[in-house]
This record gives sequence, C-alpha cells and structure tokens, in this order.
Amino acid sequence: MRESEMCAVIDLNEPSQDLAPLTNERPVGTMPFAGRYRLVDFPLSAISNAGIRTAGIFLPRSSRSVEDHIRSGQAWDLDTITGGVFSFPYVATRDYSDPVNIHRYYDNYLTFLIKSKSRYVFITGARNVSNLDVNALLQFHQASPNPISAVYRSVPTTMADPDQEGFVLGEDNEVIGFAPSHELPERTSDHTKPISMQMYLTRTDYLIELLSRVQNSGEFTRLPQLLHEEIVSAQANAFEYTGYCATIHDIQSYYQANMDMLNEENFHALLFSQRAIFTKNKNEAPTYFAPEADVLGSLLGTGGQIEGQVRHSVLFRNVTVEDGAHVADSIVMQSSHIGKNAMLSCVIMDKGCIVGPNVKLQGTSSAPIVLAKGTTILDQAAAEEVLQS
Amino acid sequence: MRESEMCAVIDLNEPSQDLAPLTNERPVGTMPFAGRYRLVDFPLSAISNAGIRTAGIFLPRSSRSVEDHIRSGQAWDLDTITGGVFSFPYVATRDYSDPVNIHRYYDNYLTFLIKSKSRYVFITGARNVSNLDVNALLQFHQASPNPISAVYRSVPTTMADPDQEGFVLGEDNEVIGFAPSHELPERTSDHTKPISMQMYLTRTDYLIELLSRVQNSGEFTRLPQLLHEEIVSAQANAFEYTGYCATIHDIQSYYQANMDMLNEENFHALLFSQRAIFTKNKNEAPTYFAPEADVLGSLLGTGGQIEGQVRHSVLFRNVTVEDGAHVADSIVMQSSHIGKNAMLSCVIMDKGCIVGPNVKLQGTSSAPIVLAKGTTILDQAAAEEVLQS
Amino acid sequence: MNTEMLAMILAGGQGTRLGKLTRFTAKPAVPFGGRYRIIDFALSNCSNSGVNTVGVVTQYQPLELNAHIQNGASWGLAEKNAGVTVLQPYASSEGEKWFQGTAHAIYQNIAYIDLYSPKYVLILSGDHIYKMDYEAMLAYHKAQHASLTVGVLPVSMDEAPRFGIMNTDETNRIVQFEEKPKHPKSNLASMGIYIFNWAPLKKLLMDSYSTDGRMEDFGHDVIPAYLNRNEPTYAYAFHGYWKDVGTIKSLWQANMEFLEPDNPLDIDDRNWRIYSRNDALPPMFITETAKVHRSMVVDGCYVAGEVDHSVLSQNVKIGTGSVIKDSMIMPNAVIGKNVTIDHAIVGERAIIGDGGQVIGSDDDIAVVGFQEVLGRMEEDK
Amino acid sequence: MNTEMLAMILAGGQGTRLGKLTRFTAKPAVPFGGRYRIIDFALSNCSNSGVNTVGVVTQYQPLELNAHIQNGASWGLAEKNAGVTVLQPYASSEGEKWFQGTAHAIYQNIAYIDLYSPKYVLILSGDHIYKMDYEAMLAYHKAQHASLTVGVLPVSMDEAPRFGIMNTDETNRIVQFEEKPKHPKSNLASMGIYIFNWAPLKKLLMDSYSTDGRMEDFGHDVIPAYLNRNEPTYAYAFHGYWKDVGTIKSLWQANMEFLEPDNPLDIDDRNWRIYSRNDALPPMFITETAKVHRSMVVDGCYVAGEVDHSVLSQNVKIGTGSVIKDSMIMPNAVIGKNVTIDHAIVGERAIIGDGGQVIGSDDDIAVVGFQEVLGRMEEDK
Repeated sequence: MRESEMCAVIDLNEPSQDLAPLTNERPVGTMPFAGRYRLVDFPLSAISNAGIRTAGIFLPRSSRSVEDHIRSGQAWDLDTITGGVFSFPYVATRDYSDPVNIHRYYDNYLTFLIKSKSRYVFITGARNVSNLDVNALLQFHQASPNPISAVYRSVPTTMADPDQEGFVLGEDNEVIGFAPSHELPERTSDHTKPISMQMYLTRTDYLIELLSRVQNSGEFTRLPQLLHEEIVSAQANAFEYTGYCATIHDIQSYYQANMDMLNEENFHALLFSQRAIFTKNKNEAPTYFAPEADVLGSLLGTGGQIEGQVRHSVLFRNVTVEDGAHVADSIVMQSSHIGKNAMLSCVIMDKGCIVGPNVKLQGTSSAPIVLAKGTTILDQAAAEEVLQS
Repeated sequence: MRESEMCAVIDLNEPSQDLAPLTNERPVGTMPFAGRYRLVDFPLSAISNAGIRTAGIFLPRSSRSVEDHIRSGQAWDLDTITGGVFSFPYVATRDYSDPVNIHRYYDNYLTFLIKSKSRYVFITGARNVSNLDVNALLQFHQASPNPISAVYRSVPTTMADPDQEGFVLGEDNEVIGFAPSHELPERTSDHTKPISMQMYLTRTDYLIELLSRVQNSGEFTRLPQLLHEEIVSAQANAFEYTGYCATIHDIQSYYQANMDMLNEENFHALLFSQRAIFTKNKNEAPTYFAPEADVLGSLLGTGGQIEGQVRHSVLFRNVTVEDGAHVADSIVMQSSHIGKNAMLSCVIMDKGCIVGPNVKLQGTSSAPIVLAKGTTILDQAAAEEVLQS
Repeated sequence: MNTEMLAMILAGGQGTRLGKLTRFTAKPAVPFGGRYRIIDFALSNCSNSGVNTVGVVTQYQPLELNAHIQNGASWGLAEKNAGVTVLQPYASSEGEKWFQGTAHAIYQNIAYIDLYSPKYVLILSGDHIYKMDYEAMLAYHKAQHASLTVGVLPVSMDEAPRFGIMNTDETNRIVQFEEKPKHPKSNLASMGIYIFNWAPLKKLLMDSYSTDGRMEDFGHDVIPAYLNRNEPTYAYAFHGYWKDVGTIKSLWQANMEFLEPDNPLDIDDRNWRIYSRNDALPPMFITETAKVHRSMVVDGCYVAGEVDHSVLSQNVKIGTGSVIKDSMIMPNAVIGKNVTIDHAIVGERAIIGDGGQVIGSDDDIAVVGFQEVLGRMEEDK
Repeated sequence: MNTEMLAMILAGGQGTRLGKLTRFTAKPAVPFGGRYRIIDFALSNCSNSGVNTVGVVTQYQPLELNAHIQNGASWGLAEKNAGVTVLQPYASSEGEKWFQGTAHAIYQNIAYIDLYSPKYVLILSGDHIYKMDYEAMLAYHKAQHASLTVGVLPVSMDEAPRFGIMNTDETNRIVQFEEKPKHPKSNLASMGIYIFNWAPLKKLLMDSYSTDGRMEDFGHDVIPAYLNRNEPTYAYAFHGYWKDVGTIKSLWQANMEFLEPDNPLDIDDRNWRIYSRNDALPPMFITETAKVHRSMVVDGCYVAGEVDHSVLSQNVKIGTGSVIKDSMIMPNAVIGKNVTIDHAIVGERAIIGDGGQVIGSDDDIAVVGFQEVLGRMEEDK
C-alpha cells in the first residue's frame, strides 16, 4: 500500500520574534507569501506531491491561523480515509521538570508515528521555503548507508548568513558536525557552504526507538535538538537540494524572498514547476485593471481593483489600489486598501490595512516599513505617528 | 440563503469529575454511547438536521478526542464551502484577572458570531442526550415575544434529581427564575417539574450586543453564567422538549442512559426517528455470531466476534466475547476483549480493555464496576486488585 | 429522503451555434468571465437559493463537464441526501434511453427525481448568465397556489418577436403562450425557467408516453397542455441581468459587458457569490513589458504584452509585443509574441504562434477553436 | 496529469442471470456479505494497490451505482488529479456512443483515459469477489517486459472446460488461448483481469475501428490479436479466494462461504480492508426473543426472530417467530412475524408479510426481487 510508505511531521514551532509585528498573531508557518500562499503550503505540497497522505502538525502557540488554513487538509489530499492531518497542541510552555509532561511530550510523537503505520517519516518545518522532491530524497535515503538523511543546500560564501547553521561533512558526504556558517570551511570547488534546511528523513521505527529511549531515560530533549544530536552521532547522509530556497527568519529575509518571486526564473522554479504548490482555495472574482491602471513587474492575486500604478510589488487577493496611487517595491496583503494618490515604496502591509489618500510611506529595501494587521493610516500625521511608534 | 439562517455554538466545557475514570482523557462530550455514538453526535446531528452548516465548538481541556471525532465535520455536513466547524481552544484555566484574557475570551465568541453571518444562534452542550428539532425551536422562538428562548423538559417529581436546575415559570410560560429541582414547585396538572436542558436560541445580533456590553464593562462572566442571568432578566420563552432525554452527570446516570437504549421505545425515539443521528463512519466487517452465540436484549456494533452469552448489554464495535463467557447488564466499549468463561455483570469496560478467562466481575446496577481505558485483567487475583484500587 | 424542491439543469445541448468552441465539450462547460464556466451561474444560484439537490442532465461530450462538477462540493452542494448528480443516458430493461427534448429528458429521469420525493421541481437551463433567487420564485409559486410558474423577462416590444412570449391576465396568470409572435401582445419572454408541482407533471409525462401524445418539449408541448387543461400557470418576472450565451456573438458580448465597472451582474457581491472549481495556480504575473487596461485577469496568467478591454482566463500566456483587444481568451491558451488579437474568442488550450493575427469585428467575432494551433512559436528558453 | 496505471472497471453488464435482483440496478451494485456491494471489492483492491484513478464503465441502470460510488471518497479515491469517474454513454459530434463489448467500451472512453496519460491500463470486472494486489501484478508485468499480462486462476482440470484457458510456455508466456476447451491443455483460467501497455492497445483499438476489423471483446478479439502479432503476453497466476458471482447460485454460495470462520477471503484483515459507503444507522438490536447463530449481522438490523447460518444486510428487520436459515437478506428488507426463509436470497427493500414462506433448496435458491412484496403485515404499532 503506497499510502503508508511515508508519513510526515511538520513542526511549526519556529523562531518568530524577528518577524514581528507580522508574527504577532501567527507563526512563521502561516505568513502570507508570493501573492497567494502561506509558507506552510510548501511543505504540505511537497508531501502531497510525494503521495504522503498522513501528516502530523505540531502546532505553535498561535494555532488559530494554522487550523483555519489547513482545515481538513483537503487542498493537499490529506483528508483521505487512509490518512489524515493530525494536529498536536502547543506544548512548549509546559513545565518540563514535571515527569508527566516529559512523558506526554514524547507520547504525542510516538502516538502519531505508531498510528501512521508508515515505513519512513519525513520531518520538516515551514520557514525554509523550497520545492523539495521528497520521493527523490526517499530514493537517496534508501540507497545510502546511514539510518537518517538530512537536507542541505549549498550557499555561496558571499551570500551565507553568518549565523545560519551548516553541516560539517565527512569524506563520504556524511554529517559529522554542525557549525554556524561563518565557522564552516568553504568548499573550494564552488565557493559554497552546506547550510542545513532542517529537513530529515528516517525510518519510522528508527525514530520511534530513538524517542522511546529518550522517554525512558527521564531526561528531556526536544525533538529538533534530538535530531540535531542524532544526525551527527548517526552520521546522517547529506542530501543536497538544488532548487530555489529562502530561509525566512527576519523582516529583511521575508521581504527579499517575496521580491525574489518577481524574478521569472525563481517564480518558475518555486511556483510553476512539475510539483504544483497547493493552497486553500478561495472563490474570488477576476482582478480588474481599470483604464488608468499601470502595472509592471508584479504579482497579483484575484479579486483586486487596480486603478493606480504598481511597480515591482506583490499584491495578494482583494487589494484595491485607487486612482493616482503609486505602489513600488512593496508587499500588500489580502484586503488592504490604498487610497487616491497615496505613495508607497518598500512597504509591507499586513492583512486589512488601509492607507488613506495622499499618504506617503517610504521605506528602503534593507529596512522596509511594516504595517501590522489592520493598521489604518488616514493622513500623513497618522503616518508619522505610526512610523515613530 | 438558508444556510445562514442559524449557526450553533456547542460548548463542551461540562462538569466531568463524577464520570472518572471514563473522563480521564475525554470530556463528557466524547463519551461513547449506545454502541455506536459519542454524546456530541446528538447536538451535532440536531444542528445538521436543522440545516445549520456553521458551528463553533468550544473545546474542553482534553480536546484531542473531540478533534479526532469531529475532524472536518463532514459526517454532519459541516464541511461545506458556505459553513464549517470552527474550534476554539480551551481557555478555562487562564488568568481572568488579566484584562487581556477577559477581552480575548469574549473575542472568541464575537469573532465566530460575526463571521457566521447568521440571524439566529443555537447554543447547547452535549451532556443532555436528546433528539431536538431545532427548527421547531426556531419557529417557536419566532412566534414568541421575548428575545431569547430556553429549552426544558418536564420531569416527574419522583424521577427528578434534586440538584438538577429547573425553571421558575411565569404565567405566560416565561422563565422568571432558576432553582434546584427540590426547591421548585410541582406542576399539579402532571406532577412534573420543568428542568433546564441548557439549550438556548436567540438572535445572533442580540447575543453579540450582550457579549460586547459585558466585554466593555471589564467585568468577567463566563457565557454559561451570562446566559443563566440573561434568560431570567429577559424572561426567556420556555420551550418544552418532550422526547427522550437523559442528563449524563455521573457514572450512574451514564450507565442508566445506556441501559435505557435497550428499551425499544427509547431506542426508536432517540436513534431511529425522522431525525437521524450521524456519527463518524468506520469501515468494519459485519459482526459474527458463532454457532454457540447466545445474545438477547442487546445492542451491538459491527466488527464483533460473539461466541458466548450476552444479556441486556451494550457492546460497541470490535468487541470479542469468547466461548463460555457471560456478559450481562454491561457496557463494553470498542475493541475490548472478554476471555473464555469470564463472567461479567453490571460492568462498564472502557475502550481496549481485556478480561482474561474465568475472571468474574460482578457490579450492581446502582454501582457498576468501571474499568478504565486499556485495563487488562488476566486473572481473578488481578481483578481483586483492580477492584480494591 | 425528502427534498422540498429539486433542480434539474438541462445541460444536454451540443451548442452547435457555438461552433468550434463546443466541438469537444458541452455548452455549459464553456468558460466565461475569466474564472467561470457557464453552468457555474445556475449551480451557484441553486446553492445561494438553498436548493441543494441538483440533477444535471447531459448527453453530449460530458467529460469536461463531469470533471468540472465532480461531487458539487465547489458550490457547497455535496451534502448527505442531497448533492449534484450528473445524469446521462442509460439502458434499462425497457431499452436504451436517449433524451429527445427538454420534457423528455425529465421523463427519462423520473426515477432519479423520485429518489428525493420533491414537492416541487425547478427546471433550469445550463447556458444562461444571471443571478436569480429561486427561493423567492418558489415563495411566489406557493403564494399563487400555482401548478406551474414560468420565469419571464420583460423585454422591449421590438425584441419580443424573437422570444416565446407569455400573455398574462392582471393576476399574472398565463392565459396564452406564443412562440416568436409576429405581433406580440406582451413583452414577457420565457427564460426557460419553470417551477412545477412534481406530482401533476410526473403524471402528465407518464400519461403522455403511455399514449401517443408524447410530450418532448416544455415550450412546445407541456406549457400548451397546462394552459389547455386550465392548470394554474403563472408568470414570475425577473428584473436583473440575464443573458443567453448560446451564440458566438452573445457569448462575446456577455464577456464584454462583464468588463463594465457598473455591470448589473455585480460579480463582486459577496452575498450572492458565483462559485467555481478552483485549480492550484500561482498568482498572475504581469511583467515589465506588459500593459493591462480595462481588463479582467486571473490566477495563473502570465502577461508580457498589451491587454486592452479583454478577459483573460486561468493560465493564459501573452507574449511580448502582442496586443489583445476586445477579446476573450479561454483557459490555458498560449499567445506567442507580436500577435494581434482583436474582437475574438480564443478557445481553451489554443496556441497562437508568434506574429499571428486573429482579427474580427463587431459583426463577425473571430474564433479560434479548442486546442486549435495557429502558426508556430519561435524557439525560446 | 500523469498516472502510472489507471484502472477501468467494466461494470456495464445487465446481469440478466441474476434475474429479479438486477431488474432496477446494475450487477456491480448488488449487495454482498451484509456490508458490501460487489464493486466494493474491485474498488478497495484498487485503493489498497495504490491505483487511485479509476473509470467505472456502465450503461445499465446506473442510478444506484452512482449513488453508491459518489466521488470515490469512501474508498480513499477522491484525490486531486485522480479519483473515480463513472463513464456512461454520451453523444459526440460523431454520434451517439453505446458500448458494444468489453474492448469497445475501452475504445469509446479513450478520451477519458488520455486525460491521465497512463503508461499502463488495468482492466477489471466489477462482479468478482476477491482480494488482489494489482501493484504486485504490475511489478510482474514490468519484470516480464510484457505488453499484456492476463490474471489467471489455476482451477482443477475438471472445471477448466468452463473457462477461457491460457496455455503458457515455461516462462509463463501465453502461447494459446482457448475459450471453454473440451480438452484443456492447461488449468489457467482467465479472470478477465488485464494489464495493458496503453499506447499499443490504444493503437490497436483505433486501427481496428478505422477499418472493418472491429475489436469488440478482449477475450474474443484482442487477446487472439495480441497472440497473432506475437506481442509479449504473459499469465500472472492468482492464488487467493476468487468468485464470480454472476448467477443466483454462485451469489448465494459466495455469501454462505463468507460465513465460514476460516473463509480465505479474510474480510477482517486490517491490512487489506474492503471499504464501502457508510450510512448513518443505529447499532444492531437483538431483542429478548431472538436467536442468532453462525450468522453475520450489521448496523441497523432489528432481530426478534431466529437467524441461523445467514447474512443480514443493513437495516433488515426480522419479526418474532420467524426463522431465517441458509439465506442472504439484502438491505432494507422487512421480514414479518412467523416467516420461514430457507435457502433464499431476499432482495433490497423486499417485504415478506407475516406467516410467509420462501423456501428453496441447494439446487434451486429461492429469490424475492428488489422491492417485491409477498403477503402483508398484520397491524402492529
């Protein structure tokens, strides 16, 4: 039965403090992306495209947006009778000096893994936006000697974030250690460093045994940390992902990843490949371009009303750009409204923001202005106030 | 649009301490009932049969069993594009001296009610097992003068639990007060007392206004208490439900309600009426009655294997009764196993219990023996141990 | 099962007047307005009106229609004891059953309708663009104690000779039906929308097929029979936007009207949404070389050329230097570079090679058929 | 879309040999084993084998079959770009399309199959009771580099003259096909299960219909043509429980075998579940006056009489004093009081009035048809 060949664990407990205010009411995993998606659509689509029908979602503190988005999992074929989405409540703030809580922590994972009746488990987060072929990873794993495989990408030394964690690789391309990027040796052949994508594949029974062992030891180590230790001690097979990838860890990286999608090559690699990206469906009317609309180099969702000028921007669904408004190098999320003759440049507007007529907001690409969800700025005085707060 | 005529709120935060150990890992709402159902199937089916497609489920502390059971809501047509199940996390243990938490408490309800775009809202719990015609309640409400309606049933004075709460009714059958049953005057016409079923119907905008008012006052009153006060101050129209009803509040009432279903009249009234009771579907094989099977006066789920004697009992799915075993006046939940020549009388076995060969367990109808989920009793010595603990 | 009113959508027509656009698909599956197929309007009206049991009667090239409708969940119509059922011809022990006309199609599907024991049956056509509340029409039908209510559209007296015209008395009771009258007495045109009390209609159809008086068509046979027998038959006037898109010209016109900002169809009205099947497509990409004005564009489009007063459907690609004007481009069409398209409808999956020209006029809309290929693309990475 | 192997279930047969049981329903929709309909076995085998695109070809009384299958979700077959499609006759611009035989039914649905561009097509029959892993058969097909693999069942040499027999060489390659040979050379009976490489089969069918050599039937036309042309054609032997339930006798027998505790069908095996549509029904109620032995009973049953060595389907009612023996009772049948039923099949929704007798024998199974009413019930609250 192919359905139970693999299951997946998506852990949405990822660092989000540097993404505030966009992550005030959502985890990194449900941040809107590229005019239509949420970040979690990428791992969900990857597993769906690999034929995986059983997924465990480990919920973060603000779980409402995750549940609203995933619902029954239908958009990713995760609602079949042989599979399903199983969500596990947020547990990070429990008191883990209490042995009962320690026991429960592992029980959540163990229950899911045992019920999945799968041979392999794929473990991922959502902040590494990519379009991974999980079946290729499985084939690689099956042909490799060690019990766990870990995914990395090669980042040119000049582009590597010095704090991102990378692999120290052994002679047979096995993981022998971890180090922050700036401490890693450059691979001389192509001047890159192998950066971890925090995605793993292993046999389900192997992970069950690992978790049971830790559970019985009475010690407490969270799964990400556990895997971290395990891939070194088990000398994980290192699988290189070569497609587009961005790690969303702060406002700047989020902004840049969206802007990356305005490059046709990136757009096609991530969103228009053989492996489609699925998302929750919405019935919206087509976007209307008025006689005076002037849009260039941009991505737009449906349901929009465009009367003004849009340059090099990402607009989500139901966005209105009124007559005479200029929007450049910006990200405008769902149901936001930009008034007549407003001028926006390098701005990130969260859902449902309103910018009034003639308001000017000018950020920079290295420090875009961020408007939190539902912000209303009716005039320039209000704008100054918001910017100073 | 009929879909948005009504929405429903199902609040699963109901007292469960007297139902331990059956409620150790589940709320009252997901207690198995009558060989096939969970208690929450009754309110869910009532709203589904009334054409309601939008429901808010307020989750109790142990929410896993609720989410596993309801999933997308498909079994109750609550997964359509125009509606859905919206679940709200458990909040009862938050610190409500904190104004932020107070605000959020009401926001949960308000968000749901506003999003529902409904004209009316039906509010219920799950512990009053019944088969209510919610459309009849709506028609009654529309024809009644006061802004809220409350459901009661007439319980013969001799059968009324003295602590259950009833209505003090005015001349026009409006609610003018609350009192525990033993303090209520008997209605001389039929020697009954009007007992509250904790089900209400009101205009959605009315409830929104009520909740907003309290939210803005800064005081904190939970919704059940709020409704409690409101139906007196607004002199709620009292709607009488006349079908089968049982309030599940302790082991004895739970046991009795299951035994009630072995009476054909109750069985038909609750489970075989015009308004079908829907539940999560399971693919099980037929139940096999072996040559020596001897079953009388019992309800059985599918997937069973019956070789022994069963009398006046309720067996859920996948139950095995081995050769020579006797099961009488008992409730045996899913996947339990009763060994050769075991003798059970007045026993409640939770899911996945095993009783070994020749073991005797003899409870009484007023004090049934309860085996917690997964209990294994291999011999009589183990039985004594379990009974004494 | 018991359903108050069940809808039957007659989606059987081959739509020969739509020519190349329906060679491989049924007319109701023809795309409209960028995001929709024609039948979405009838299905969404049903959903919004609380009519949740719908039979779709079809016998012509049903593959795409079936794939579009699936189980009806896209329109909120996949409930227990309800839902959308596609009804095709089948064989019974009495022989093979093809549909010979609108009333005959109902006659052949009596067994389906009786599964739900409806009190009323709503008959709809699958090829009209409009938003209508059938629940209000049913309320009217009940209030009049009608046996049959016919949806009618007031048209100008000039246009009336092109329609089936209902002549009514002062109570809206229909006293006469005239098919395309030269000298119309009224301006109430039949929309082909009927609410019947099911029991008498079923009896009439069964009686007619057990004798020689076979009732094949509602307009031609059934309505005259109802009037003859003095059955209470009323007209229910509809006043909103309504368009029969049965010809190339009217389909093109309806798409152009759809572009008007104050189009009375009001597609954006969130209280009466038009639902459709949703595909997994990326957002629209408008490149640095594009110009888009007075147009509707949807998911999956890639626009590098100029689009003026046109409708682009899902997954349409427009190459650089191309100009699309006063046209409707259907899903998955690929337009190469330096193409000119004017007053045209381009069918699904059509390919227009570089430099191609597809030019029609107000009186003669140019059409590129389903999967038709004109010219060829230059090599391009 | 791209599917490695697509399944086509040929469910078209009227099943005339099942007589009164199929007067209003297609054979694959006939109930079996209390909880199932015959087609559940083929659909569940597909689901368990990872074959998730399935076309069900039918033209006879499809209403119940359609209502049963819906969108295939009950079998886990409702995925995007996959799923179950019921394929009925339709009209194209070339005319009306009825299915004239097994191969002709595939020919008429080439457009459907090509939607998924499969490499392999699995042909199944909708009226067999068995559990089979088609994925293992495909692996065999690939390993042999076959163009066609035929599922075969080793039967006893006595039985062989009743079947289509495949004569093979030592590599399992089929060298000869004999329909019901008087003197069989082998005991490998065709199960009517085929894996074809789609491209050559499509070409063969299209060529045959563009000339006079129309290939209507797989056994009669296609397999001989494959052998003639020396296409690599292999036999794949199946060794589990397999039953064709095409006659009243064999349907009854299969139900009786289903009651055997060590029945090799192993319906309880959780690694190869047989799925079916689930209705909302209460648990079974066994009253104080019942006796139930050696029997299968399911949800919704109400048993007040004696049931011995019988299968009761969903929602069956057995009144007090009645005795049901060696019989199969189909869904929603109502058996009154003091009825005797022995060696019988009682059809769906049949009603047997009080005191009725339906008695057959091993050689002549008694049958009460779909919705048939025998006798009448006493007044009873």
